[in-house]
Amino acid sequence: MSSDFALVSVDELVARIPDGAVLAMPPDYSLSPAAAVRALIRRGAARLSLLGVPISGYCADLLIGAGAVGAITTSAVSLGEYGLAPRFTAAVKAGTIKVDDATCPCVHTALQAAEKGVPFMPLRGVIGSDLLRHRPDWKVVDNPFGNDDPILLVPAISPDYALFHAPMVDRAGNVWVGRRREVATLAHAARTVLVTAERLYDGTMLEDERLAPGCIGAVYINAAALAPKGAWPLGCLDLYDPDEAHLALYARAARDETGFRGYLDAHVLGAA
Amino acid sequence: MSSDFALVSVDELVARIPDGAVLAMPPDYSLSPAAAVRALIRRGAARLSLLGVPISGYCADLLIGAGAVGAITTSAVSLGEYGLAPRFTAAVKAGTIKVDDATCPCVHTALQAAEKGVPFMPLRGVIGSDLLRHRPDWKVVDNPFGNDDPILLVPAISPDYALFHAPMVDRAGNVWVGRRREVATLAHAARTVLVTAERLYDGTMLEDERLAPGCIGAVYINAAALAPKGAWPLGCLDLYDPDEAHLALYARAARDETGFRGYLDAHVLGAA
Amino acid sequence: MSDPAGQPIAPEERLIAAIAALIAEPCDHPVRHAAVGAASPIPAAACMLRQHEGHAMRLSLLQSRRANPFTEGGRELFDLAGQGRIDLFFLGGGQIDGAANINLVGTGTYPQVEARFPGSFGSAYMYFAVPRTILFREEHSRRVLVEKVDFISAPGTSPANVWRRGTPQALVTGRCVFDFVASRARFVLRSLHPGVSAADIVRETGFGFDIPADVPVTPEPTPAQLALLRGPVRAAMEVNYPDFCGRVWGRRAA
Amino acid sequence: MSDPAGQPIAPEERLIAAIAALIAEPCDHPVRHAAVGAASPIPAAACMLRQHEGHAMRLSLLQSRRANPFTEGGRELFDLAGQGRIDLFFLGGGQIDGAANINLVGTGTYPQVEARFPGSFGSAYMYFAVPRTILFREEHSRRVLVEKVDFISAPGTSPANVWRRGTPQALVTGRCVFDFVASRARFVLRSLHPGVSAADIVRETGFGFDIPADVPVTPEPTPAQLALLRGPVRAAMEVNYPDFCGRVWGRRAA
Repeated sequence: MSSDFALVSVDELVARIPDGAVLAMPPDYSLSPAAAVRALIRRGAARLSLLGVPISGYCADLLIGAGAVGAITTSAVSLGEYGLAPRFTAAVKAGTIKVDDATCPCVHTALQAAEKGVPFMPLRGVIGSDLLRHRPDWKVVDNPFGNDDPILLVPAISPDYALFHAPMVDRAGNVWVGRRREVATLAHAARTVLVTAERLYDGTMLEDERLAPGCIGAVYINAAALAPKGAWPLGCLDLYDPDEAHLALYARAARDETGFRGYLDAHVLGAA
Repeated sequence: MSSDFALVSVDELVARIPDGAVLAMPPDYSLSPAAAVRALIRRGAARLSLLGVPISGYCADLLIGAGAVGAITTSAVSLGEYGLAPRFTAAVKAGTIKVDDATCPCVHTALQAAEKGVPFMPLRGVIGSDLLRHRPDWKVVDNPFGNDDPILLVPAISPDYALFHAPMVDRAGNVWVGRRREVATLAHAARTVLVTAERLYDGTMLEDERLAPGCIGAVYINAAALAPKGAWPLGCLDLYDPDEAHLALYARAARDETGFRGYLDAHVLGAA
Repeated sequence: MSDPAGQPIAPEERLIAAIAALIAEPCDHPVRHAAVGAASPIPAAACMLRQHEGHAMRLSLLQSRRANPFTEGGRELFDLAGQGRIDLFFLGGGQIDGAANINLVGTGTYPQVEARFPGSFGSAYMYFAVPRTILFREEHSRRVLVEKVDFISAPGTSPANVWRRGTPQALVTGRCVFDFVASRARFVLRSLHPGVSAADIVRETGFGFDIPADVPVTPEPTPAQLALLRGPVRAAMEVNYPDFCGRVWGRRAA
Repeated sequence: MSDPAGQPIAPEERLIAAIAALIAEPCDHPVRHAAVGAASPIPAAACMLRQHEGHAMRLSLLQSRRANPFTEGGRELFDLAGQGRIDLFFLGGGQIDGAANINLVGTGTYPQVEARFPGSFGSAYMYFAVPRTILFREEHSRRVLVEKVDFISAPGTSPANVWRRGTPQALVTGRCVFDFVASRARFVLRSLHPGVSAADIVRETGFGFDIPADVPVTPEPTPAQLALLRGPVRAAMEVNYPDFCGRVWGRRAA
């Protein structure tokens, strides 16, 4: 059995993501790749187009604040209980990033369309939302199975890169993500899939009927890097909870540019 | 927390399926509900419309031979390595059942459309197949995102009943099906979901991050019955393999009506 | 557990009871399954209160850290709603207007917004797919309750030919409860929280609405409800909303 | 393991080698990932042989009982193909015609069929989504290889505006190998299995096809290939195809 899968370092992993790429990431509550994002910032990534699957949080705010982002397509950017995403909000005000506003099920649907290899997929709702006025890529057609029944068609999205954190990877490149199947759909839809993992599983996860249901098969995975606590300061399933004190610290520090720079120096650029 | 979920006997389970219902079942290699099918035959079910998800095998052939089936929508009916499905083949020749021929991804797509609550979903391929000439419910439209690019639209299917066998159910009604996610899609799409299970799991499976990814949540499950070896003579994941001798015996016996009646008497009507 | 009697009623407890009363209201769409977002402790508590009052109803807490009901990832909530398996949802808004349009994107002329909110989340879909939506926003001011939202994340009503399972049922704020009359796309004052006058509401509300001749005071939670809230509901809330529980009901003794 | 030398070449081994040669053939679509059905031991062995000959290629055995590569259920194979992640698939047919149309449904006038076959399975999709399809049917007779199939489960070619990633590459039977020329929708005799003449093929084939001036004999498996087949390939095949292994290579000593 052969495969292009490679186990690399976190820095090698993010070196595969070129400036200007479309980079899709899950939200703060779902296997967020914080360690890889710090490495991306350290390597000076620029002009990334982020895709929030389906929303964005700490990782996106960090990249935006670091000047790595030119555009973002997402259904929301928020630090959740820690409030607005301060660097996103500042960048929108300053006009330094382009925002394509979406709504969560449109993002899921667009990725499902890519997963299925179809050019579009229909979705109920959305008609009458101003989102539609600003998304010329979305179309409303008359339901061919209905009668005077307008319905939204969302075009497929195949992100250049998917980046997320997972509890386990095995040497064949199978990745265990548990019930967070949105990263599986993302992996199926993306052209290149890069993963950080808490630990290496010694064996082949697909041979275990109990582990297989939570896996993404190696056929979709291009490279992985081991990164213990790689979601920190965000949580990782039942392995560890979010670091609430740190996230609160970030939310405070990032309120202004100076505070954000201080945060970057202390927690991103200084860390290996 | 409340729920309509009920743990019942296999006979009570199948008593919920009225004559004439649209009944969807997975194929022989995926959690096939053989014990429930035997109970359906014992209760004298009639005029069922079967849906193969996406193909059909031993269970469908048994129901057809027993005279319980008026119509079948499926991508194939086969006993796999044991050859043609003999009672299906005979019924088609005799003109006693209506067959709506499909192709596997059309069935999956139609169930995904119902899962998503949309009236249709597109699918590549199929154009030029004679399947299309005999399925007036399928439509070919010009891809609104393309240019002179015909594409198939498949209407959603919400079967009246989904029936399958699972390794585990818990008291809340969560059902573990492992990597056989086609039965999850089926459960999401169906109006009523009935399950037989090898055993009762003592606890709440959704609280276990290792078990949750293989579960169908209780919100979709209407009733379950415990049925150890409930897939027999078919296999059930890694719990037991198909009973090859018995399936070969069935394939031989069912070649003619007399042999089939003898099989029914010995293995279905006689068994409790 | 200490005896809850004698403790003053917290404003949050009033809001919880008000929402519970809306859930209990007879309707073409009885609530068999409610979904509540991670940042919505008051709606979550209202649903739990109904359950403890004997309402046979399933509650799905989104992004619940423990026993999360979803096993298909982020799309499952939207798929469930699309299947018609969710009867009640809660939405808020940076702006809410008199036609129940909600704005979660920002003020000013999009995309050159003045204040940027997080974004529309799933609102543009859930508002259509779920038969009943209760709008909830504690801040009751002309800043939030505007005549016309600057950006429609999700419309309050739709033309007759547009697929839609339901409409907003009501709007609960820190000062009052409005019913929403979908046929007229207009709010009607339903009840005033204790100490609030109709004139206060007119002054603090940016949109026009109807005021019936006799507007009652929003009912206080009953002693039985308070006992449930401070007992089993609080216990169930601790897992996902520890901060809220501490703020409303005090920190637990270790 | 006993020394394989000296054992006669089995007909199945010839077919495996013939298919392996087709897989190895240079093409716009190199084979990085092949999918093989449960009932196709000969194509599966051909893929494994290529792997052991050093061809860097993934092989997904459908409905494999152990280490099944799919974790999204039955749709994943079709989704994978839709994504362009499968390069090679194998199809057969109750009938195959000269334009590479295949019939898996039945003979006669549908739906009043004379002989009913199992059904189309995924053929009507996979034939379009996968860049290379090798048709394989051991029975080479006018019953199977017909001028025009009675029912097109999946068409061999499509109009230029119909989305299609590829076309059939070849047809391997128990008597010969045909190449398929998609631009002319016609088969060309590529090689004759040992002992078979072009006249035999004309007599036993229901469709017209081109016969080049010089048709070679299908190459025999090399000694190196036989050693691989009877050693590591057989060992890998035992899990999913024990009956086939026993028939072709003899039952294993216990």
